[in-house]
Amino acid sequence: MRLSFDRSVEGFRQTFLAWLADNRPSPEEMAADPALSSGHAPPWARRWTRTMFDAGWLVPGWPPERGGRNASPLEQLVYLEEMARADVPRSTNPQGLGIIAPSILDYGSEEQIGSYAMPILRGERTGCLGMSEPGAGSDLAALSTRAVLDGDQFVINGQKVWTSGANHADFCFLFCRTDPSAAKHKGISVVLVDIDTPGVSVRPLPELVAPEYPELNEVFFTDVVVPAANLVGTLNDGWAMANGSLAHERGMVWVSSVMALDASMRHMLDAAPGWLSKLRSGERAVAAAMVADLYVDTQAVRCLGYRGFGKLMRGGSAPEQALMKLFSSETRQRLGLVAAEVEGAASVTVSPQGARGPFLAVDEASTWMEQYFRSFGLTISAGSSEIQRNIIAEKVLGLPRS
Amino acid sequence: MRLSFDRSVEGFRQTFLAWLADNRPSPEEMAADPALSSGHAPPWARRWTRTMFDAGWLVPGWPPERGGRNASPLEQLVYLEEMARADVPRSTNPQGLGIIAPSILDYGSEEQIGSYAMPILRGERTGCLGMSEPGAGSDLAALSTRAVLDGDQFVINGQKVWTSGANHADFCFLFCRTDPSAAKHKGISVVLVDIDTPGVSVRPLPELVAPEYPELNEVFFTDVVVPAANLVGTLNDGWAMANGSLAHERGMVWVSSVMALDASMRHMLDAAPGWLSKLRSGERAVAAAMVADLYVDTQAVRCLGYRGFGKLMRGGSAPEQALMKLFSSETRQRLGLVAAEVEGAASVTVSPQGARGPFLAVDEASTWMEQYFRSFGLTISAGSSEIQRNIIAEKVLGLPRS
Amino acid sequence: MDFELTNDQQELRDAVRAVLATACPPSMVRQVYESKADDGASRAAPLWRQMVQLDWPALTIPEPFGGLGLGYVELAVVVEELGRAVAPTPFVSTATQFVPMVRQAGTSEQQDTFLRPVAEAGSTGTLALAEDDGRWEAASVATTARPVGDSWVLDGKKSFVFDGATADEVAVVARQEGTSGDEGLGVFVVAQASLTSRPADVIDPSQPLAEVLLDNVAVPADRMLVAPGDPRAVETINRAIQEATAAIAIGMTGTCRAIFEITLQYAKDREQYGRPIGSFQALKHRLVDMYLAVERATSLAYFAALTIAEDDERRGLAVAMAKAAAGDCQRLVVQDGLQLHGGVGFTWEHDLHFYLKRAKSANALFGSALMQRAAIVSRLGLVLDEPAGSEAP
Amino acid sequence: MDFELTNDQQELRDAVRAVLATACPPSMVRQVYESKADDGASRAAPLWRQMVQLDWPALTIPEPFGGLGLGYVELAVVVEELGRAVAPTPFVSTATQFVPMVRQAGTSEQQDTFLRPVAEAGSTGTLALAEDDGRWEAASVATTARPVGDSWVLDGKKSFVFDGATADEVAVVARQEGTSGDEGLGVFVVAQASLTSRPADVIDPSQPLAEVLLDNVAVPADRMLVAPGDPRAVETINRAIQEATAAIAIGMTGTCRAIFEITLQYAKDREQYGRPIGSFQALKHRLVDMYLAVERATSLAYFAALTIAEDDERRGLAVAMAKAAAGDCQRLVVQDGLQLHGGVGFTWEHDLHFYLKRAKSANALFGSALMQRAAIVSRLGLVLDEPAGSEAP
Repeated sequence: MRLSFDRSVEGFRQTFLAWLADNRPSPEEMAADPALSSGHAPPWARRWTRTMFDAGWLVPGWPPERGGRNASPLEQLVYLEEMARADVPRSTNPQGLGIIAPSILDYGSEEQIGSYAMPILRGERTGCLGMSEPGAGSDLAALSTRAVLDGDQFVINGQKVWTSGANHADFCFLFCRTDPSAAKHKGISVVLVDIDTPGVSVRPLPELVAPEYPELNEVFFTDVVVPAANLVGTLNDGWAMANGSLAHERGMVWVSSVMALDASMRHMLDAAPGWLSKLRSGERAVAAAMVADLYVDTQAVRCLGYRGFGKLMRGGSAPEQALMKLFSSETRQRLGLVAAEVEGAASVTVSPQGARGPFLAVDEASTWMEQYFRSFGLTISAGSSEIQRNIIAEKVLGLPRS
Repeated sequence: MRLSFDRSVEGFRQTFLAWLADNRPSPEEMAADPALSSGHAPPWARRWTRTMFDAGWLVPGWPPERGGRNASPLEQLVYLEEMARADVPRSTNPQGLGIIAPSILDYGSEEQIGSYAMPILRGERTGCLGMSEPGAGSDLAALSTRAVLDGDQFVINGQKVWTSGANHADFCFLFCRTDPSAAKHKGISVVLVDIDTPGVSVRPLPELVAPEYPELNEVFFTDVVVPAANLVGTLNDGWAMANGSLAHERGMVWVSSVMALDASMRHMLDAAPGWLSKLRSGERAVAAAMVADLYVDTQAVRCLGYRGFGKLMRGGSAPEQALMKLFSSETRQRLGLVAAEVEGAASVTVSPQGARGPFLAVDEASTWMEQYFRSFGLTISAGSSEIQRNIIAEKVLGLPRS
Repeated sequence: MDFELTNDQQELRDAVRAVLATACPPSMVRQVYESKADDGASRAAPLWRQMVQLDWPALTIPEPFGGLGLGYVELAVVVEELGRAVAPTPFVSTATQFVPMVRQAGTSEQQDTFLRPVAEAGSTGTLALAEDDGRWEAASVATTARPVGDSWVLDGKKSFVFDGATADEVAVVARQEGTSGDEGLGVFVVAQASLTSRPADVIDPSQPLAEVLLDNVAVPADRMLVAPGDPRAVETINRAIQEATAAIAIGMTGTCRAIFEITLQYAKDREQYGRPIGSFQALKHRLVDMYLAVERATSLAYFAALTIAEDDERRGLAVAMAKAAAGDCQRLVVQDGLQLHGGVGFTWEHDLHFYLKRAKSANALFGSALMQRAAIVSRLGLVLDEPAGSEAP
Repeated sequence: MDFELTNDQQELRDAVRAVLATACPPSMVRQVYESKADDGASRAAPLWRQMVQLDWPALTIPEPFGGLGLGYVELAVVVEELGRAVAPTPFVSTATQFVPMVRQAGTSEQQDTFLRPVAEAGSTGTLALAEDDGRWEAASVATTARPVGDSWVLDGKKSFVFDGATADEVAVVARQEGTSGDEGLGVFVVAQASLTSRPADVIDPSQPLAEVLLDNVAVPADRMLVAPGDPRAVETINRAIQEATAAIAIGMTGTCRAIFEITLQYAKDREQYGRPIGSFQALKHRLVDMYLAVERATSLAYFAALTIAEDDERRGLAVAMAKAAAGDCQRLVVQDGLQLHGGVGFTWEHDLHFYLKRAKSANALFGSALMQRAAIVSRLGLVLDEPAGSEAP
């Protein structure tokens, strides 16, 4: 066990920080034109993603030919932490960078890599993930959007829901059923569908706060025709890719969720003295203890992440990773809740219409109450907290199925 | 809705209080010879129960011929509250007075009433309830203790567990299987078994604290022979009686659990300033808020009880009654927990061996930590909190069975 | 002693519920949510007119001044139902804040002047108490009242005033210059036209709040309810605050019950993995805990109502407990109600968020659970070193 | 940066676990529980002798004084396993309280005098810090040290001293007469024979506590580790307290993990209504929450261990977080562990209660979660009006 990093990793950190200082977009530049959803890349974001890619800093763990520099896992950790500390996004299309591009690089054809994956890495295109469906909820195996192979093209009909960023994305990495007669999880494939293909229609689903910046969408497919060459990987092998996609997401998500939590905690600690000064001593001590409790949680999430990381580095399985989504999302939620409670009466005021954060239109610009409500996106999507608990109970603790 | 009692009820209260002041056993008398378990009645307790019975104050809601005075429900409420406030028990054999005697009066023969029910009411005998069995847990329908009718006698074999007070009780109100071929809950009967019958053996199960005063027991029955006349009610009709028994218990329990909680809260509020004085201001405010929270719970339990009582008085069903056991037992438990936490380092000291309360050997004489541990008796027995939640979910909220 | 509604009270509840079911469905709340602020008030106006016709605002106004002269429990019944429907209406500000202050503090002439229009013509009123620091207590008031001839001149800024931009009359708590704490407090009724109000942009537009600016506002003597320096001022003001605070707590329990009921129904209807999600044991147990929290809060809310109705000495403590319990309740039912709905409840299109926002918002107003708990600590005598002059209302 | 045990550390853990599995099964703990106090110590003696043979007490004693010179992480590994086995042993008092104090404060001669017997002969020691008010912090000490010639004379009463009735040497924190707060503090090593100790009757007899009476006890100068008035006294004492506190937290996580594992196994084995109770979803989710609490506490416990091992500036905060998290963890796992066991766990005959009592007891000692959280508040700078001189250790 060690707390400090060794010298070579610290050297990597300095190299990156120096480059970052010289090349990063300014907070003003980002705030002037924030991304409107996770499918949107404003001009500065496109430039910045491209700049990182060209310098080998977009995905440093990858080989140079894919825009990386073969950075070690520890170096990648340092890189991600410093990016977060600098308050700069790697991409405003995180599912594109984190899930879609790597999946296409792993499973796709050279043409797909050239037309979809590399453009994401170069900040030229954005993608969205078509997974959830009405009625199927979190149960991907129950999806019913059909893609029928008809000669050299697919004809697609169906509906997706909760599709992040579809209202701005250029294309969709679409999970659909290609063999309705096969067992539920066996007849699923992935097809790439450009959003401007005739028959695709996107209906934004504004959220319960900041409805002026919708992030989620319903996406309807009516007799949508795409070339058979848009099939990613093998026909009916989508289930394996779904697990691959989610693994990509999980591998990426723990550091960013820890860092996001850290940033929220910093904001809370900055704001807390102002809130506390309005309270009487008895109230203040209780409120301060609530804040301190969140601080403990935040540090615990980080340490738990580091422990899981340590196990992964040794090639072991890391049950801590399975806890990370649950713990970090619930901590984030509790943080918004406690912040709004301690803030008191002022917490009922909403952020001004059109308030914009430094690189996302919402989130940082939201009030604590709004952040609390928005945090349910974290505990509901990508496997709700209830599903996470079922998974941990059965897969990690070995409890029998119900 | 009304908060205050009307004049006639207040008159009843004054009459009772005057009688109580003149007749009650003194705290010293009770403390000198406390009951050792819920099956034990020391001489003062026997005298006191008899005194109440003779004066019509043991079960005031019953008709005079059974030792009551036809008190109204509101009068009974006042009576129970004043008894609790005076810190005097009606009986040190509560399951005898609250469940066994009324069940025998409802279902038993005249001989059984004369030999078992009335002696309980006159403080002459004590009873215990033989329900739980190893393996069957809270599931009465799964019991396997057999009573075989052989001519004019039953031959009983089997084992009970968690039997309160069996180590001191005179007889057992025993649930046993009399028709093994019938559906699970259909072949059950109740038989009265004197504890000194050959073949009955009682093994105390000391608890995790104060093991020197065991309350729970295993009771073994090996070829125990009792007269067929000891069958209570109809053969194979024990299931109905079990529900009746428990209803007797619930009808009685809500007031006493509210009052017990109230008494604990008073003790806690008495002790709290001493604990708080040892804390720094920041700690103190948090600790005081924890105590205040318990106070709120305690008052809420009482009000919830009153609401359910109001509905019952109108003849309506009272879902609040179903919540009462859950809420009051969990509040009691939290109270012990919080008290021990606020008490701090001193909470690790145990009560001196042989410490005795005013009318029970344990409980009042226990430390807060011991009370916390003992409180699991409340949340585990007579339908654990988990089972209560299942019941409320299905019976009260109408949720589908799992 | 009876903690169950009388038949009359039960009938009142049924009547209110029936009216709101048609006059205040979620679609009407949505219209208010999706309107501009001014427009929202006008959309809510028909509901208020109907309530006036049904004599609801007159409920607790004494009969000599045109009211029905009923008690606090009847008021509680109406307020709970309004909370259950997230009704956008000036009822809360008028009947639970303005009316009690005038009733507690006003002379017969003043009660006739200010309450009769409420009872008979649906005039509205509110209470301007809290300021920037968000504390609903007399001792924290900084707004000043300065005698000038026969009149008084008010100066200051009030925040979080319920319906402060629309109420016809505003009861303002102010203090004589140079006083602090519980000294020098007075109450004045100021007409909307005499002050400047600024609507706040709030998370729950169905309950509008406003800043009220008092910039050298002259108030004639007949609009002075409590004279600054009156030794009974604090007691009078606190009693009115207690009535107002209890009403918020009672409304919250109604809103929380609605969240619970909506979620319970959803758990029965919504299927996942081929069975209703309400058949999953973990969800069942959470629904039971929500139910318990709602019952706990409701029990304490009506206990507080009873202590006010019968002027029981426990009323201050009971109100603090009711508001604290309502706050605990919303914390749980908002959390689990939203979580159990999954993505659907997360959308603007679903009605659930109206209830969630009302519950959250009401917790923060008139003293949060955090503050109420500190007040309970103080009332239980558990404070060993609290500075003087900070008695909770 | 590596939050996983090295191979050596992993081997140490496996070795300790293997030894304890045979030398310290629950039946051995039961013998201690069911013995009279003095007898309990003698029943635990063989385990201690074995630990001494295996060089565990020597672990963090510097090599020049006969020790192994290993770091705090290795110590943590042993302490966690001891907690997991609820081991009745003077290891905690000796290796995590006495040794750090002597190591932090003693001269080379003193370290040789007091640590070598521990490393080589299994001599035991402890730390006498807290007094009647149950606060493990230098500023609260009232015991006095008075210079008399070359010696010092100690007067006072120490409470909750781990193994205080049996430890060979007792490190006593005292202060010069007339001083208060952080001023005038000193540390002395007093032999058991020189003081009067009185065993306490405690809920966890596997970790005996005692009162230590210092009635005019003369201590020669060579037994003075820190001279009263030494400006570095508070810093030195606090560092030793931090090591001791972290060890309690780490031991608690071991005990909590044992409770979790025992309960998990029970949930798999125990059948009700014809299926393992661990297949009921509500229980599953509670077991996951127990697991999460244990992992949370363990993560913070080892973070604290690392900050001590590397003398990181966050060590004070990290130790407070570790003890707070361990306290939160025991609150949950004791509650749910006992509840999920049902009646069986409620009996004296079942071993579960050894673990429950150790966890509860450890929370109350060396600063409960409640106190640690207040210390974190203070370290985060969230205290606006804390009186001076009350810095947490």
